[in-house]
Amino acid sequence: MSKEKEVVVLDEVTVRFAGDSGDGMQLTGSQFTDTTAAVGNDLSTLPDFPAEIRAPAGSLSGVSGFQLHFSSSDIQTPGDSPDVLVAMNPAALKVNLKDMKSNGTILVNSSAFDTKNLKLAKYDSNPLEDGSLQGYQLISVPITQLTMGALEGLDISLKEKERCKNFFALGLMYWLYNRPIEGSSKWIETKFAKKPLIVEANKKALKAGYYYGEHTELFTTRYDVHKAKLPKGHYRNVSGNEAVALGFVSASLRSGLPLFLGSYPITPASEILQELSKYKNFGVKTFQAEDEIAGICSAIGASFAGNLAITTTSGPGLSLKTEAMGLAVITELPLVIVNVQRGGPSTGLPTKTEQSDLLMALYGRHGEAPLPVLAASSPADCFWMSLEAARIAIKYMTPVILLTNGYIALGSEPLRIPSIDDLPEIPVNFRKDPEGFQPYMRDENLARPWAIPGTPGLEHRIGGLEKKHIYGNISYEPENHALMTKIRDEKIKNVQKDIPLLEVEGEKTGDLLVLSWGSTYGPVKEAMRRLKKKGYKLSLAHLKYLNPFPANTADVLKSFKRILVPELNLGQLARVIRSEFLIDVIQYNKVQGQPIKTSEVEGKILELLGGENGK
Amino acid sequence: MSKEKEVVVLDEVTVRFAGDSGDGMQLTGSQFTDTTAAVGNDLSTLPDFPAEIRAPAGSLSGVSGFQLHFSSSDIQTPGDSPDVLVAMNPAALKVNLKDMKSNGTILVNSSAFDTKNLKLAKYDSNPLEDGSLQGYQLISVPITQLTMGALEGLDISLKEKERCKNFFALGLMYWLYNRPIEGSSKWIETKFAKKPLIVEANKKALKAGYYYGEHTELFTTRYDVHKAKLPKGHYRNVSGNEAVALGFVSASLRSGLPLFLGSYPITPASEILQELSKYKNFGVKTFQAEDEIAGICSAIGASFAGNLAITTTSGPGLSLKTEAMGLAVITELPLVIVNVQRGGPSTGLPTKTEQSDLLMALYGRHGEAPLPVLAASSPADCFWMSLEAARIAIKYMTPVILLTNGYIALGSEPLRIPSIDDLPEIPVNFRKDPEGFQPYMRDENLARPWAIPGTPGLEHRIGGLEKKHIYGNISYEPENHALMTKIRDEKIKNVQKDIPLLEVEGEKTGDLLVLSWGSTYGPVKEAMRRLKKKGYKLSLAHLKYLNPFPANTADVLKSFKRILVPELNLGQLARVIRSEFLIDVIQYNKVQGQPIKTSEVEGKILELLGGENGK
Amino acid sequence: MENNIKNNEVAEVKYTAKDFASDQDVKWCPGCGDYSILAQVQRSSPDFGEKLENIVWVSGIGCSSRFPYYMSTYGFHGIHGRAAAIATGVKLANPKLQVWVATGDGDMLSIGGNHFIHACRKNVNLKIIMFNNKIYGLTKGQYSPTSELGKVSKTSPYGTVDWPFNSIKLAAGSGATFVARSIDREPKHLQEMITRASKHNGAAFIEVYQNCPIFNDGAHAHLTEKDVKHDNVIVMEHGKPLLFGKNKDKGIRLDGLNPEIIDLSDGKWSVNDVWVHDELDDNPTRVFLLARFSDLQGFPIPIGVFRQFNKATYNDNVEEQIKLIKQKKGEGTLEKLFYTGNTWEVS
Amino acid sequence: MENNIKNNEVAEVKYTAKDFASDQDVKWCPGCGDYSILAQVQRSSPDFGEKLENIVWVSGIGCSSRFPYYMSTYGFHGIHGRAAAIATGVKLANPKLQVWVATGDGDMLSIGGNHFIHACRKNVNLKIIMFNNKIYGLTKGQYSPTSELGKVSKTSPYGTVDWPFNSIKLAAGSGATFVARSIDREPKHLQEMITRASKHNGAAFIEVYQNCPIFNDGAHAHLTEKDVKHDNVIVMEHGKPLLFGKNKDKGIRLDGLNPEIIDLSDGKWSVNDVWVHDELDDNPTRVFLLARFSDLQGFPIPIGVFRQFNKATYNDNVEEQIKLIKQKKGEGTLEKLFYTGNTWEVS
Ligand SMILES: Cc1ncc(C[n+]2csc(CCOP(=O)(O)OP(=O)(O)O)c2C)c(N)n1
Ligand SMILES: Cc1ncc(C[n+]2csc(CCOP(=O)(O)OP(=O)(O)O)c2C)c(N)n1
Ligand code: SF4
Ligand code: SF4
Ligand SMILES: [Mg+2]
Ligand SMILES: [Mg+2]
Repeated sequence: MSKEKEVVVLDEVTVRFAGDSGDGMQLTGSQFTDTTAAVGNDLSTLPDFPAEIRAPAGSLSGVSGFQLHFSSSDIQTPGDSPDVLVAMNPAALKVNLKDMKSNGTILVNSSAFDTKNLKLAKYDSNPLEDGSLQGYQLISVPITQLTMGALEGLDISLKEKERCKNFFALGLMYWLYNRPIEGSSKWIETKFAKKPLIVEANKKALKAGYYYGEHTELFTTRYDVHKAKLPKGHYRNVSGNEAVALGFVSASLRSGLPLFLGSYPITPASEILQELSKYKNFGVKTFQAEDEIAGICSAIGASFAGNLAITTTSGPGLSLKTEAMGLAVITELPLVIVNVQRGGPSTGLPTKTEQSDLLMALYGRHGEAPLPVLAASSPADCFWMSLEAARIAIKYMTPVILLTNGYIALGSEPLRIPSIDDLPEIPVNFRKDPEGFQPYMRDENLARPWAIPGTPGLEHRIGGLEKKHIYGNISYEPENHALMTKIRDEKIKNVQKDIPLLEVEGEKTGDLLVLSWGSTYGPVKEAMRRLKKKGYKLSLAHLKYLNPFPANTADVLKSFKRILVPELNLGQLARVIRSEFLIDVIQYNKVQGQPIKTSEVEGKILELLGGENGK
Repeated sequence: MSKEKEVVVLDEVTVRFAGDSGDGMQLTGSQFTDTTAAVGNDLSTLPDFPAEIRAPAGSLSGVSGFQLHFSSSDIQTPGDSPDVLVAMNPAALKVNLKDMKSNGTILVNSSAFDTKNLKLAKYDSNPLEDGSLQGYQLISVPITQLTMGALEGLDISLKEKERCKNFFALGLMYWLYNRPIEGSSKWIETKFAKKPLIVEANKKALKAGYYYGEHTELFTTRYDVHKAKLPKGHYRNVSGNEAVALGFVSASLRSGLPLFLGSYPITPASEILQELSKYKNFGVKTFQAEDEIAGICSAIGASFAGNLAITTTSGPGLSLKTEAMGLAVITELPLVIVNVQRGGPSTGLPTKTEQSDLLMALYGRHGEAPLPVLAASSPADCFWMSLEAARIAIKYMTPVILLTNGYIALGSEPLRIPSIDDLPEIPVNFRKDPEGFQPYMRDENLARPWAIPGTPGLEHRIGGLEKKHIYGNISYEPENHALMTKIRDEKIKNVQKDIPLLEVEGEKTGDLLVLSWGSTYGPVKEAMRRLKKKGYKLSLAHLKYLNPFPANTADVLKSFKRILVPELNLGQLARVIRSEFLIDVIQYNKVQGQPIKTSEVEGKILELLGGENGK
Repeated sequence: MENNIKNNEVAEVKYTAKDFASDQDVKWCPGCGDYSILAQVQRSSPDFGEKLENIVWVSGIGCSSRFPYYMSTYGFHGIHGRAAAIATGVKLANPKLQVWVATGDGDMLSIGGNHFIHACRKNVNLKIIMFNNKIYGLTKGQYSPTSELGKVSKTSPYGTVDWPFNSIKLAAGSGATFVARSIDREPKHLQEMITRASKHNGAAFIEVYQNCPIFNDGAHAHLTEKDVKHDNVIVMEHGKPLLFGKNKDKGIRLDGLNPEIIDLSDGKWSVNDVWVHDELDDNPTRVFLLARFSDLQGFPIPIGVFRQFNKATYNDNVEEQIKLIKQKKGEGTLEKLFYTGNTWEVS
Repeated sequence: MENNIKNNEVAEVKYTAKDFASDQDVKWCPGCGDYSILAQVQRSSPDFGEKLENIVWVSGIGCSSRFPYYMSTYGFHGIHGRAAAIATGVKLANPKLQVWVATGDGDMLSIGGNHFIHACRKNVNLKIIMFNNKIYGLTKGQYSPTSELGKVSKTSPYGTVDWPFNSIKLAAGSGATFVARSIDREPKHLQEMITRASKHNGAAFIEVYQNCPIFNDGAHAHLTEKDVKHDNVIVMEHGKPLLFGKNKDKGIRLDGLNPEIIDLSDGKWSVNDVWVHDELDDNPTRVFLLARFSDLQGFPIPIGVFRQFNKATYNDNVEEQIKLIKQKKGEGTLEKLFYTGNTWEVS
C-alpha cells in the first residue's frame, strides 16, 4: 500500500511526447491535449513531424514529436523548451534532448533502449547508464515491458499488445499531472468500437500506466496545474488550418453564399482542403484542381458565378497563382487567397515555418496590381482573419491575400465557439436591376457591382484587358488607363477606413516599441509578459493588416524612439515600414525554418534595454 | 521649268508617317530611316501599331504610324510631337492630329478623302475644306491619283498600282528633306527582284513623288538637316528587341557558350525569339515552348547542361515564371530572364509601354530569393545590358532579370557596331577537376562551381530543397538554412563591387537631382539638355542597376536637396529608394501606356525650379 | 438529374440570331474565318433552348478568344490558356448555367493543354469550340502545336521541327465524351455541330478549321476550295457509310484494323463494303481510327461527330454527392460546424 | 544520326549496379515500391551502354521524384510537374546526354500534364518512368488523376467523383513513340522495360504500377498477388499470342474492333485464334485497343511494350537543322552578325 504522494501546484508546464513515427505520439499528444482542455487549462500545441513520410523504425529521421504547453493563465505559444520529455526510444531522446530545459524531467521507455535501437540512434553507449543525462530528472520506466505484462493473457497478437504502450505512457502522464483518464477511455471505446479486444487492451494499458504512477516508488511527487480564468463559453481546440476551414464555412453561412474552394494539395496547407472536403452538407464545393493555376482560375470562375470563392496554398503555389491574381485584380472579383508560408525559396523547407512571402504578397504581380493583405497571429486567429478576409473581399470586390504559416497552421489552441452574432456581418447584394447598370460603375467604396450570370438583363463581359471606366468595355485610351489604375489603387487604400486601428499594448509612448506581425505575436506577447513581471516598461503593437496599414500606424510608430521588428525572414516588414513611413527600425531576423522563441525575443529586448538597467 | 527652291537648314525634325495598316507605313518609315541614317543624322524611331491585327480598312482602329526623329546633333528620343505628319487617309489624320506641333506641316493624300473614308474616320465634314486645319501648314496632294497617273500603261493590276502610293509619298518626303532616293531604289530592286514589273512600278512612284516636289508650285522651300558628329565607326539601326538578340549572340560568341533560348511568344517581346530563331548558323537554339513555365524550365535545364541560357517574355509571362525563378535562385545556375514591360495589370494593355514590373522583378518570388535586376535605357543600350546580364549571371552563378519595355523594345536608334574587343570579357570556367569538388563550394565571389553533365567524376545532384552548405545535399538543419539564406543574399549584394558607380551628369551637388531608370533616360536627358540651353543648372543620375544599386548611390542622393523620380508606374523606384536609403523623393508618375514626353519632364522640372526664377 | 432538367428547360422567349450579338464592333481582320464561326454560333444559339442570361462564354487569349465580347450573353475573357479552368469554376459554382469555351489552337493546346485534358478527363459539362488556324494569330504569326512539320513562320524561319498534335486523338485520349470537327467555310455543318454540342451533357470538343488570311492564309484551302474539297473531306454521318468524292464514288473500307480507300465506280466494290459510321459505338477505338486519317497519305479529313457517348459528368457527380451527404447529415448549421469532436465549457 | 552514334557509343568501363548507387541513404517508407524500381534501374543501368557521367536523371516533386538523389549519375530534382520541361532543356543543350525522368502520377499527369503531352508530341528523346501509386504520397494521401472513381482519400472523404486518366491512351494519344507498362513487383520484367527504353531513340514512357503501403496499400494487389495475378495480368510479348491465366489457357481474340477473352481449355478455341502482339505495328490503333483493357470489366491488365516505332526526334531535328544552316551560311561570326541589312559608316 503506497503512501500518499505530495502534490506540487505549477503555474504552467510544457510537455513533449516523442517517439518513432509508428509509436502514435501525435495521438497520445492530442489525447493529453483534449483532457487538459477539459480540465480547463489554457493551452497551445505544436506537432513536429519528421521530414520523411516514414523513415526506418527507430531511426533519427523517423522521430515524431508533439509539444503541449498548458497553464493556469492564458498563454500564446506551445512553449520554448519542454519541462518534461516523454521519449519512447533512443532516437527520440537524441533528437529532443537539445531542446530540454536544464534540470527538466525526462521520462524514457527503457525497454526500447536495446543495442539495435541505440545503434539506430547513433549512440555509442547507453545514455541511461553513461551518466550523460546528469542535469536532468531521469525517470526510466520499462514501458513496453510493463505494457506487455499488463496485457498478459489477452487474446491479441504481441504486435498489437506492443502497440498499446503509448496509452501506458499517457496514463502515467495523466497520473503525474493529476488529470482524469475517463476522457481517453471513452475515446478509445468509440474509436475502436469495432474491435472490443483492442478497446480492452488500450484501456488496460492506460489504467496500468496511471496506477503505475500511483504505486511505484519512482514518483514521490505529482503535479497539478489549476484551471485558467478564460472568458466564459464553449471551447474547442483548433489548429490554424482547421480554423481557416471553419472560418470560411462560417463566412459562407453568414453571407449566405455557397463556398467554393479551388485548390491543389501542398504542405503545410493541404489540411485546409482536406477539412473543407468534409463539409459537403454545408454545400461546400472543394475542387482539387490539376494544379495551383487551375485552382485559382476555377475560383475566379466561381466568384464570377456568385460563390464565395477561395484558393489555398503555400509558397510555390502562391508563385504559380501570380498571373491569375492579376486577373482577379483587374476583373475586380471577390476572392481570398490563403497562403500558408513555409521555408523558401523554391521547394525550400516544406515542413518548416517562415514569414518570407510578405513582399511577394504585397508586390508579387506584374503591373500595378494592388490588393489587401492580412495576416493571422495564432491558430484561433486564423478563424477570425478568414472571416475578415471574406468580408473585405466581398465588400470591396477584390482579391485578398491571407497569410498564415506552418507554425500556426499546424499548431493548435482553444477557440471560443462563436454564436452567429459574434460573427461580422457579410452583406451581399448581387446587382439585380438592369436599370442604369454598367459593369464598372462604382459604389461609395469604389466597388463595382457583382452581377452574376443567370440574372436577366445584366449580361456583360469582363476580362484581363484594361477596362473603360464605368462601362467595362476594352479601352486603350491613355487617360482611362491612368484613371483605372488610380481607382484600383484608391479602392484598396480605402479599406483602411474599414479596419481597426493599431493597438498598443503597454505604454502608449516611450523608448521601445516591439512591432510584430503574423505568427510572431505569440512569442513576442509572452516575452513582454515575462519582462513586465520583471518590472520593465514595454510596448507591443501587432499588425494583422499589412496592406493597407491601420490609419494610425504612423502615429503609433512616431510615438517611440526605437522600434524592434522581429520577423522570420531577412527583414521584409522592416523594408515596408521604411518605405511607407520613412522610419527606420531595428531588425531581428531569424531564418531557420523555426518559430521565434519567447526567450530569444526576451533576450533581444533586454539587450536593447541594456539588461537590468533598462527598468 | 520650275525656279530653284530655297533650302532651309534645320537642327532637327520629327516626322510621322501615318496611314491604314494596309498602306505600308512601317516600311515607308524604315526606308526613310535607313536613308536618313546613311546621310549621317542621329536618329530615333518609334512605330505605333494598331491594337487590332488588321482592323477594317480606313477605320480609326486600323491606323498604323511610324515616327522618326532625326537631327544634326545627338538625340535620345523619337520626339514628342511631329513637325511633319504624312497622313495617307482621313483616319490617319484624325488619330494623329492631336499630337502635332502647332503650326506643324501636314501632308495629306487628298485622293483618300472621299465620303466613304471620311465616314469611316467619323468626320462629318471634310477637314481639308472645313478650315479645321487652320494653324497647320496643310499640303494637300492627291497622292493616289498622281501615283496611278505615273504608272499609266504599266501592265499590272490597278490594286498593285494603288499599292505603290507609299513610295510616291516617300519620294516626295525625300525631296522635301533633301535626301537621295538611290538607297530606296536599290532596296526595291532587291526586295521585289522576282517581280520586275513591281520593281519598275515602285521605282517610278518613288521618282514621281520626288520630282513632284521639284516641279510643283506647292513647295517653295525644302529643308536640310546636316549630318551629326557621331563617334567614328560603322553603325546600324537597331530596335531594342533586335539589340537584345544581338547582345546575347555576342555574349555567346564572347563566352564560347552555345546560346539557348527557351521562350513563348508574347507582345512586345516576341521579336527577340523571332530574331534569335534566325541565328541557327551561330548555333543558337530557340525552343518555342508550350508555355512560359516550360520556357524558363527548359532554360534552367540548358544552363545545368552548360549552355548560356536565357528566357524572354513580358508581364504575364514573367508572372508565370515566378516559381521557376526561385528554382534558379536556389540551384544557383546562370540564367537571364528578359522582361519587356508592357501595360498591366493582367493582360492590361499589351501593345503599350510601362515600367510597372520593377517591384515584381525585385520581390516577386516566395521565400528569400534575391537576384540581380538590370534595366536598359535605350534601344541600343539593350545590346550592352544584355551582355552585362550574361556576364553577371555566369560570374556569380545566378539568374538575372533584365528589364526593358515596349517603348525601347520597338523603338530604334543607331548602334555603333562593336569589335570583339569592345565587348566585355565573359570568362567561363567549367569545373573539371574532381579533386576536392563539392557542388556548393564557393569561390571568392561566393559563386558555386559550374560542373556540367558529361564531366567525369563530378556527378552530383541539385534541386529546389534547401542545400547543405558546400556539400549540396538536402539539409533541414536550422543553422544551415540561415547560413545559406545569408550566402545567397550576400552573393547578390557582392555584385555591387563589380558594377560601375552611379554617374551624375551636370552639377555634382545641388538642389535638384533627377533620378531616372530604364526607358525614361531619353526624355529626361533631352529635357535636361533643353533646360541647360535655357541656362538652368541641373543634375541627372540614371540607374541601370536596380539590384544591387551602385555603391555610391546613397552618396549621390545625399548630395542633393531634392530628388525627382519620373516613372511609368505609381512610384515603384521611389518606394525602393525610400526603403533602401530612407530618403524621400518627389514622384512624377505617368501610367497611360505611353512614354514620358520630354516636354512633360521639362515642365515638371520647371515647376519644381519655380519657373524662370529657377535659373 | 436535377440540373439537366434545368439545363433543358426550354426558354419561353423565342430568340433570333440577332439577340445574341453584342453592341461591340467586331475587330477581326477582314476575311477572317472567325466571322463565320461567330455567325454560326449566333444562328445556332436560339436552338440551345437556353435563356440568354443562363449562357456564359469563357475564353483565354488570342484572336479567337475575343469571341465573348461579340456575344450578348455573359462572358469572361480570361488569361492565356486558362479558359477551361475558369469555365470549370463557373459550371461548378452554378450548374444551371450553360458554359461555352471559345479558344484557339495555341490557347487550348499549347499553354492550355493541361486544363484541356483534365476537363476532358473529368468530363465537365463544357462545350469547347477550338478555332484551329494552325497559327498564333494575335501575336502575329508564330507556329502553333497544330502547325504541320516544316511550317515556316515568324519563329521558324527555316521551318518547324515539331510534330503537330492530332487534336481529336488528344481529346478522345483524355476522355472527352463528344468529339467533333467542322470548318469555318461549312456554315450549315458547323451550325449542326454547335447545336449538337449544346445538347450534349458532358465535355464536348469541336475542332473548327479556321482560316487566318493574314498569317496562315489557305491553311485549309484543300478542304474548302470547290474543286478539291470533295476529295479531301469526308463527312461522317451516323448510320451512313463513309463515302466521299464529288459523286460519293469513293468510300472507306475497314480491313482488320486498317482503313483503306475503295473506288465504287469500278465494279469491284459496292456501298455494302463501306465502313458505316457509328457515333454511338461504345468502342472508342473507332475514334482513333478516324482521327488517324489526318496522318495517312491520301486519306480524306473527316468532319462531323467522331463519337458521342454518355458518362456521368463531374459537375453532376459533385451535385449528387452534396445532395446525398445533405440527406445523410442534414443541412449544415453553425452548431453542427463547431460542436463536433471534443468541445468543453468554461463557466 | 550523329548524336545517336554518340548515344550508343559503348562505355569502355564495365559497370555494376553498385556503381549507380549514390552515397545518400534512401528515405522512402519501409516496403515502398520505389525501392524495387530504384533497384531495377540500378541493375539495368550497366546495360544502357552509356558512360555514367553522360546520364542525367531529372525529376519533379514527390516521393518518386526523390529518385535522382539515390543515383550516382548527374541529377536534377526540379519543381513539381516541370521535370519534362527541364529534361527537354538538358537534352537540347547537350544531345550527347542520355536523359531520364523519374516522376509520379501526380507530378507528371496532374500538374505536369502539359509538359508531358508536349514532350510526347515533339518526340523528345527522354526516357520517362512514371511511378504510378495512384495517390499523392509525399503530401500524405490525397487522390491523384489515376485514382479510380470513388476512391476515398484525405481530400475525398466521401470518395472521388473524378474519372481517372488512362495513362497509356494519353501518352499514345499525344505522340510518344515508346509506350510500356510494368510493375514494381516484377523485377525482371521491369528491368527489361527500362533497358529497352534506354535503347529507344525518342520519347519513351514507362508506367510502373507501384505500391504505396502507407497511403494506398494494395492498390495493385490484384496484379501482384500470386493467387490472382495470372488472371489479372497479361504480358505482351512481340510476335507472341496474347495469352494469360495460370496455365496460359486464356487468350485475347479480336472480333473486328472488339477484343474478347477466349478460353483455350475447352476445345472451342485454339492458340491460332489468339491475337498476336506486334509492338512494331505502324497502326497505332492497336495501342488504344490494348490500353482499353483497363476500362473493360474482366479483362487482364497488359504489361510490356504496347508499341514502339521510329519517328524523327525533336532533338535530332534541331541538330540537323543547325548543321544544315551552318553548311549553307557558314559558322556565325561577329562580322556576319552585325553586317547584315543596312549599315553605314561615320568617319
Ligand atoms: C501568359 C501569356 N503568354 C503569352 C501571351 C501572348 N499570346 C496572346 S494570344 C497568343 C496565342 C494565340 O494563338 P491562338 O490561341 O491559336 O489564337 P489565335 O490568335 O490564333 O486565334 C499568345 C502567345 C499572353 N497574352 N499571355
Ligand atoms: C507547386 C507545387 N505544388 C504542390 C506541391 C506539393 N506536392 C509535392 S509532391 C505532390 C504530389 C506527389 O504525388 P506524385 O507525383 O504521385 O508522387 P508520389 O509522392 O506519389 O510518389 C504535391 C502535390 C509542391 N511541392 N509544389
Ligand atoms: S490575325 Fe488571323 S486569326 Fe487573327 S483576326 Fe486576323 S485573320 Fe483572324
Ligand atoms: S508515402 Fe508511399 S510512396 Fe511515399 S515513400 Fe512512403 S510508401 Fe513510398
Ligand atoms: Mg490559332
Ligand atoms: Mg503518386
